Amino acid sequence: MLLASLVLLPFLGSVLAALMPQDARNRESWLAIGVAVGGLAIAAALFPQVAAGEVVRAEFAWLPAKGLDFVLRVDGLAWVFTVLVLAIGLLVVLYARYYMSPEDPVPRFFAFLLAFMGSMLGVVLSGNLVQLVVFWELTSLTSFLLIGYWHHRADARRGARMAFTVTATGGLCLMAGVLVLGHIVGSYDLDVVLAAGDLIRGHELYLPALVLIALGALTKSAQFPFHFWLPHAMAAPTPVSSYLHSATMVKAGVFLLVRLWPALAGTPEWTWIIGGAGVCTLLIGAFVAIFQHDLKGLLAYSTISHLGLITVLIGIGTPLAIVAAIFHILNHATFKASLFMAAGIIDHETGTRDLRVLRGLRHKLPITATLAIVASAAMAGVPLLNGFLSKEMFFAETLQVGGDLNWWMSYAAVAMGMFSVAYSLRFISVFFGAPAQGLPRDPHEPPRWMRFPVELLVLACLVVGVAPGVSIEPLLHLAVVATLGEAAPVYDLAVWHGLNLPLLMSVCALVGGVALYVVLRRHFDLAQRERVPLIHRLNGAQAYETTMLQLTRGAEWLLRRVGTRRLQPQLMLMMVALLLVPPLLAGVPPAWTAIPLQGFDPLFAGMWLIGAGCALAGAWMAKYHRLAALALVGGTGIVTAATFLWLSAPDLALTQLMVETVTTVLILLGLRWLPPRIESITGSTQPAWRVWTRRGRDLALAVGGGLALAALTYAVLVHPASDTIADFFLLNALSGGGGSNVVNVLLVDFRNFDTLGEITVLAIVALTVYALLRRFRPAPESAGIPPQQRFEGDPASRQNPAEQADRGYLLVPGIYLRLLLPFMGVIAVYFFMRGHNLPGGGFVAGLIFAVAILVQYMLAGTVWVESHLSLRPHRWLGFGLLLACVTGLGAWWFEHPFLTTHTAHVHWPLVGELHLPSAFVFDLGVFAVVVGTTMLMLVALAHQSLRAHRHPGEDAPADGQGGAEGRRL
Amino acid sequence: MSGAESLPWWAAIPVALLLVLGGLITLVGTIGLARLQSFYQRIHGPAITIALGAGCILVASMLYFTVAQSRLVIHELLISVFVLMTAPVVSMLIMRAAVYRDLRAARDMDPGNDAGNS
Amino acid sequence: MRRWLPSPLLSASLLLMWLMLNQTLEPAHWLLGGVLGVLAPLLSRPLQPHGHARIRRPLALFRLLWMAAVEIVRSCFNVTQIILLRRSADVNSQFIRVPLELKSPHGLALLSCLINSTPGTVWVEILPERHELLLHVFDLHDEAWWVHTIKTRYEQPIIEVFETPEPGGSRT
Amino acid sequence: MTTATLLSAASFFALACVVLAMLLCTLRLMVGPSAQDRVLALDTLWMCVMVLALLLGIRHGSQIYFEAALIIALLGFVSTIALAKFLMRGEVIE
Amino acid sequence: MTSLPWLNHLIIVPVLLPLVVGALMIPINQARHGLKFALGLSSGVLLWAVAVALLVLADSGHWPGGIGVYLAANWAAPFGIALVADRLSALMLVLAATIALAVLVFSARRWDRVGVGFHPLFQFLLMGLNGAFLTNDLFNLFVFFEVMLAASYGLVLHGYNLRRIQAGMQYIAVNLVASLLFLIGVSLIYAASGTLNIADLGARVALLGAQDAWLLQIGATVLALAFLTKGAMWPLGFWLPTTYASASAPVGAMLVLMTKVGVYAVLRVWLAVFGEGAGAAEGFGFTALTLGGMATLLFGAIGMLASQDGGRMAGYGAIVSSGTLLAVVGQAGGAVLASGLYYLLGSTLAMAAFMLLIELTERIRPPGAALIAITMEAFAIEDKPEDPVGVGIPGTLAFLGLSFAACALVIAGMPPLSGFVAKFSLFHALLAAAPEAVPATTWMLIGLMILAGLAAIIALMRLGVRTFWAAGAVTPPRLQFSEAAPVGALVLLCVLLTVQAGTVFDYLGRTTAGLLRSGDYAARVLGEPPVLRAPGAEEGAR
Amino acid sequence: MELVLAISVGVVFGAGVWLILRPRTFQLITGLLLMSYAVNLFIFAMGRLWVDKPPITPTPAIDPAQFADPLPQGLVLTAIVIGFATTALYLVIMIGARGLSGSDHVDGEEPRE
Ligand code: NA
Ligand code: NA
Repeated sequence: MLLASLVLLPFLGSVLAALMPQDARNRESWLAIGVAVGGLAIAAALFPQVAAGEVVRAEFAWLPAKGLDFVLRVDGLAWVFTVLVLAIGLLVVLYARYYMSPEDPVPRFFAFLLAFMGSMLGVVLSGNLVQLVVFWELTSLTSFLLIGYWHHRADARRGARMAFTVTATGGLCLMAGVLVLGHIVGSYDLDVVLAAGDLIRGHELYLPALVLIALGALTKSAQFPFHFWLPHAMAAPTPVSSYLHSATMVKAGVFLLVRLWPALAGTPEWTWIIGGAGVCTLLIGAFVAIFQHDLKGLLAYSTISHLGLITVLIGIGTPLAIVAAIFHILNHATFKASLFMAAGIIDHETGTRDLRVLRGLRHKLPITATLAIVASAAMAGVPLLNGFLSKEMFFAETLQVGGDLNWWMSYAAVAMGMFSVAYSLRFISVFFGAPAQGLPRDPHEPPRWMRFPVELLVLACLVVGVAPGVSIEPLLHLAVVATLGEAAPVYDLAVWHGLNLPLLMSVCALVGGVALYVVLRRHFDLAQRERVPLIHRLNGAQAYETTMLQLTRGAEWLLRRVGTRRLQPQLMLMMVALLLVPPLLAGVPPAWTAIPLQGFDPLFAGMWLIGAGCALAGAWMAKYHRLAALALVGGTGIVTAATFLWLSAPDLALTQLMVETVTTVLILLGLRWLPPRIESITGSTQPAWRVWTRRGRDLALAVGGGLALAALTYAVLVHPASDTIADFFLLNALSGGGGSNVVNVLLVDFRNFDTLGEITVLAIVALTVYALLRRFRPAPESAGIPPQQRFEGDPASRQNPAEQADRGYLLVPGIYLRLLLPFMGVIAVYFFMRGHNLPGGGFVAGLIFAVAILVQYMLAGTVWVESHLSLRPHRWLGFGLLLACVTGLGAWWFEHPFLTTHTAHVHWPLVGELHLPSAFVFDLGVFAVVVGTTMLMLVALAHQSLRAHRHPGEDAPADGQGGAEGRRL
Repeated sequence: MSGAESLPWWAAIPVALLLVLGGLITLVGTIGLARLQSFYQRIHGPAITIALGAGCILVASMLYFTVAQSRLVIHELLISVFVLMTAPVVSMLIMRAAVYRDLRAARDMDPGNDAGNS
Repeated sequence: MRRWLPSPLLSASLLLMWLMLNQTLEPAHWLLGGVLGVLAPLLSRPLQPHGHARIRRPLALFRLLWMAAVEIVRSCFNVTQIILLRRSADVNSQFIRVPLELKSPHGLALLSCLINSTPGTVWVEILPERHELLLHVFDLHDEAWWVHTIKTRYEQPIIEVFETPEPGGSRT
Repeated sequence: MTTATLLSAASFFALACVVLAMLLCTLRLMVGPSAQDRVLALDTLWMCVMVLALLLGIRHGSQIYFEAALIIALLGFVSTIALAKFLMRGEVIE
Repeated sequence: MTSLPWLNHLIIVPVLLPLVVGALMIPINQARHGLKFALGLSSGVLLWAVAVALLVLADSGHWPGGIGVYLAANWAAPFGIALVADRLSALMLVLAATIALAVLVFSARRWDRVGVGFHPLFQFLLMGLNGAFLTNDLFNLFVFFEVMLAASYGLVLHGYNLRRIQAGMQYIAVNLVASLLFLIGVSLIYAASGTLNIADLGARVALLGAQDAWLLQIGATVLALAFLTKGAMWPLGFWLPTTYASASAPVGAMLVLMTKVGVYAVLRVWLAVFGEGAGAAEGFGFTALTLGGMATLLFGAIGMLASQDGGRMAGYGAIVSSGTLLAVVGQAGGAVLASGLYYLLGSTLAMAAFMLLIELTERIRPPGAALIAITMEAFAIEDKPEDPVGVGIPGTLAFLGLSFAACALVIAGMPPLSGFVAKFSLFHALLAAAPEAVPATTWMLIGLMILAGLAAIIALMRLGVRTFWAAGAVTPPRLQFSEAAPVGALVLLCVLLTVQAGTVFDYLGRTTAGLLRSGDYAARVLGEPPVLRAPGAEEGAR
Repeated sequence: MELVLAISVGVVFGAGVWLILRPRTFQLITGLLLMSYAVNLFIFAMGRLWVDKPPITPTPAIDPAQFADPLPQGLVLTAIVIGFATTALYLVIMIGARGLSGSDHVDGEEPRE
């Protein structure tokens, strides 16, 4: 529980901080300090156990099935890092209290900072590798938010994105690596993994795992070639730089390598990958640092270099090297954090961080100058400071690399030492010389408590540097034993080991570094150089930006190749898929050759000569001769209906005929709003060969699709049916469903649930069409009155529709059409009533009824009909659906499932016995929905004419009717 | 192709004759539709089909079912009535559409001259 | 009576149709057909501005229909002959105008049915200015004969059927 | 020869005539040349299918086919007058 | 059995309730938004309660095998249409109801009045979704697909402008063709097997002759093409990003759910038909599904990288999640499937929240642009809406940013939210499925998923930085509580899903175990007896 | 008969496929109509072909083998209705898009080439 609260505390603090008001700078700091102190207290409480060599674990079940429990685990190494995180965190918080401007919205800052602290503790304390990855990515995320804290600045946004992209990508690699590791070991538990080193190193997946984990660690620790994000992260407020980007987060990578040392290290691959990256980083970082003009930039590159140093040590991988690595992690955290804070003070006080401007600050900032110089000396590896000790251990280790004859590692180390002396000198040069003029702000010593963290850290550098054995030795020992276990070496943290090769190397580095600095300054214009000599082309940031840009561009390019926004290619692909995928998966039919040729009916064939001819001709005409195409397609429709009739499906024939009629009227109503396409104005600029290629391809697809469907149809038709559920329907329609027309019984009884859905579709489409037409804006070419109606030669052009029907050319047809109305109505009733036993039913009846009304619309026009008849299709729709539902629900009353049919047997005098199945009422609902739908759609379409129409002779009342249409519908 | 029940000869022969006649008349009507030169001639073809071709078949049907089912089957009359009620409307409207389309086309070709309808 | 049964003839036709459709004479269907025969005209009345036809001389009507039927068969034979045997260009197809006195819409409707059902003639429209019927004739020999025939053999009987004044009532 | 064969032959002949008639209609439907030609052809096609339905009824001695013919007789003209009105007036419902 | 236990009626309520409520709304005057909203919300709340009840019933052992069967119209399966509420369908119902509730609340402010008919269409959409989740009959599935699609056509076009209608044309055309494929597939399956019932099909498949088996496989493949068009598998899903980008926010959120229906249908049909006990056909098409899923995943990742605006990015995100799920279904392992379902839950919730969020974040713009946008929306409104600009609530930007980040994390599969848990458990299960030698496709799949996550990170970060951080563009948007609350609730659900991962996985484990025992499933569905109609009445058992 | 119907289904379907690959909305809607015919016939054919055997069973005691398969007929009926509805919908969208965009291209805008 104690452990859990250690991790939870910062997150809790983060939430609290986020909820505080904008100007609560003091309260925020106190909260953060409280969290850090609290954490330290918990750490202190844990110390006895840890010091005793115990591994304290706390487990919480989360996802046991996946080997994913929430495990916290603290051993020496974790404890030391915990203290590091919390202690530096405490100082940074204190520093930030003074660094942040009163106008800054600090709640966000402290919330993010505390969240980072929690995440970092999570990384350090995770006892489960997956959980470690979680916290790992959380540190990336919080780092992103903190770098982007001043997000109105472009460099902050850019730096944040860059850092996050690189580290999160690394995190993904780490996750993959952890997965592989877990796969090898069979567990993600850290203790299990650490104990399985030999198994891992011997496994065939060792190299992938190593590479993936290394990618994670190296990106996080800003190792070459992923180092470039760190300098750009300096756009963050300085407390963030000092905390995340020097002391803690960037150490997560090397921490991980140290942590996994027992499991992964000890192979040539390890040395080459880790060590190689480290060497490059250490040299490049140190070299580039010399040529920076930004104080923080210089520190950032030096951080990179020092991280490279640590990485090299880990790569070397000997127990002593690991000791040196851990030691240097601690040392670097101390002096670099203080240096960043000093740089922050300079920035804060002078308003600039530009090395080309800053001079002579020791006059105005004497104390800060002293502190910074001492810290720089530690960074340069000057004796009696902590940096010297770990660096000398490093020199000693490099000598071991490659045996006695191989010195390259040592040369590299000395070169790095020289560079670090040079950039340290460059850093402290701001304090010397004549005081700078024209600084943005007049510098003063910072507030007492802002300097306090620096003082404390520099003191630590001194104490460790002078008396390592007393100060750091116990801590280091704790960590080393926890990491190396039995392999822990004997080592001696003393300032003086006598005259030896490492000492010589240190001296060389110091002297060479000073000389290098002087030479560069005197002869190479170090103070004003625009770019880094030799390797300025090696610009990771540029590469990153280019990569990101290319990634987007490439993705766009690729997307155009493998995707489309146009409809035709999509439909084409669907057809291609239809043609290719089924045979690819299912193969060729097993009985292909055995398919017999069946009987041939010349009359039926003649009929389909018509149907197919109409279809082909319709396809040919559809572009320019829409009406002809419509008529031709209608021809196919009639033949289809006739086919249904011929082949024992009278219900289908009736339905098809009615639908055919309604569809024709519907499309004609729509065609009125689609201006004609004139053959002569095809402005296609495409070359002919492309047009023909496309047509050829489409033709091939059409032929292929047709052939495929024909073949399938034939294959089924000549193949005897297997045992189907159809027999049940035939046998039970009359006895169970109470009707002899099995198709209708299917629709209103056996599968009435389908029918319910189907009428819902109708209602939905009607509503949608209505909604669409409410906002319909016709094409300008078709918005006016059609030319036919403007033709003065036609007497009807001077009459409104009602007059045409009353005394115009429609007088005579009108007599018939009006007389037919009651007949059509009765026929609709007839088809409705007989449906259950003979072809017919609610659907056909509904269509007949709707068409009967429609004919009246065609005859006398919308205005006249609606002034004489109020139809309210919405009510028909709603009523029909509800009726169908209520009928179905009636079954609940009889404790039966929804839509179970019941038949009431009523005996009426004179009439006789009446069977009233509930399916009948259900069918009535179908009828109502069909009428409502058809009327709503067609009438809504017809109403569009009223918008444009103002007939010359049309009078005011008619207009009033036109305005009222919306209400009535 | 079974189903046609056995009818006595006295009924079968007229039914067969009516069927053949109806089929032929239907065919003649559409031959007119296909063969004649102008639309105004072609429109006269289907009138035969509708009036007499269908009529023969309807009579044949009535006769056939009345004899075959030994009861009066005359609901085919309804079809005749409906056809007679709707056919005039159809030909009137198609004819009038053709006339005014042609008039309009003539006006568009030769403005100033009001072509008469004869 | 008039209110609930605006057109007994129509109602009777509907009942007849119902019985024919169901091919039955069961009492239940008489009842149902009767109800429908009453309801359908009532419900469709708002859309019937011309009201329903009153046939004043049923006998004259039957005579007319019989004559028309004979004429249809005769014309059918003629037209068939022309279609099968004559070259299209030789056929003298013409529009003709027939001045009409018949005003009753129902009468005009009947006339149109007879003319259109007769192969060889198609009704185009009634030209509003002079109340002339525009007619298309498939094979025209003599325009005056046509005008005369239509006026005497068709128009006069129809006027007789529909426009004979009835004492005490006026046409709707 | 029985009456059944006679009727079968007669109905086959009539069906053949009707199918041929339909073919001729289709020819006109495809060729045009004017829109009214197509409308006329389509209407005639409907009528032919009506006759076809009646003939099938006779051929199979079944009344099942009657309703299809009835529907065509009563409502087959609707799409034709819609087309005709469209040609004449530029819209179906004014 | 002479009467149906009343609890069983609950199974059909998710279909029936929205139908009745939608039907009731049709005749109501368009101006009465309040009434319609109240009706819709009541329906939503009730639906949610019913869905949860079904989940509890399915999981509590109330029904044998955790499978509740409802015989619509009281005809025994496979003759009648059987609805099946098992753990999976109950889970999907809960998911649908949850998102629907959020969307409904979200749209209360103004979306329901930019056109007519929003509320009834929304109810019908729910009916279609729920029906598709519940039905066990292939043709009934078609009908419910059509109900769902028809409603979605209306909703996609809701309050249409040029962009929306262009997208709508594409969406509708593609889906109409897909529906034709659906019909071809279903009818072929019927021709081959003589049944439409999915469970019955599974029971029959092993007994089919060679020719019938071939026809069945062809039919199933064509059917799958239809499902996968709706589920947006590459190269059938190009309609999706365009549609997402142009649909209004609430509709977009519902579309997220609809893509999942395609995947769900594949899962249901394939496991029942080609799962264990399918004889020679066992495992048919699974590999193709994996490969297709991987191609889809890759395509979605590329699309995310290439997209600049939120709607389109969300669309490609949905494609990524579809691809992942399809690949997972293709793996057909129990543990893999459970992880896949977990992924489905998280990604659906997050994507829905993201769709809503995008609309809100689009208000973070220079005032001019926002004003123009609002005016343009208002211009198209005929019913004179109330002023869409409300009173800002404090911290709106923080709220939006936080929600955005949370959605982005889930979508990209980054720690610590459910997306990561899902991905990790998927990887774990995939690797664990092959303890000896992991096949190359598995490695490829894992690699692709990681890459897709990376692409998502990059794309979403770019979008987020532009939206929330771009200099000078940030004006605190005005936000209604009714708009913020649904987004917040969905995000919180993602968090809850993470925290309660153990519980959820337990449930999913039981779910997949049931799914993989297709024999038990068939026995349960086909064995459900109808209620006796009347004493002595003839009953239709085969 | 079987062969004729199979070929017919193929021809109509092929004509529909050709049309849905065309660029104009009217072509697309015509293609969808034709494809629906073909698919409806296809579904219908899945119950095999029967002449003069409509699934109307006047008495309960029957031989199911003497009747056409009613199930595909029921399915076709539903498919016809749904097809009708969706055609209507696409039609309205088609004219709506034409009005808004000034183009009858299926993408709602003329291709930029
Ligand atoms: Na060496
Ligand atoms: Na139906």
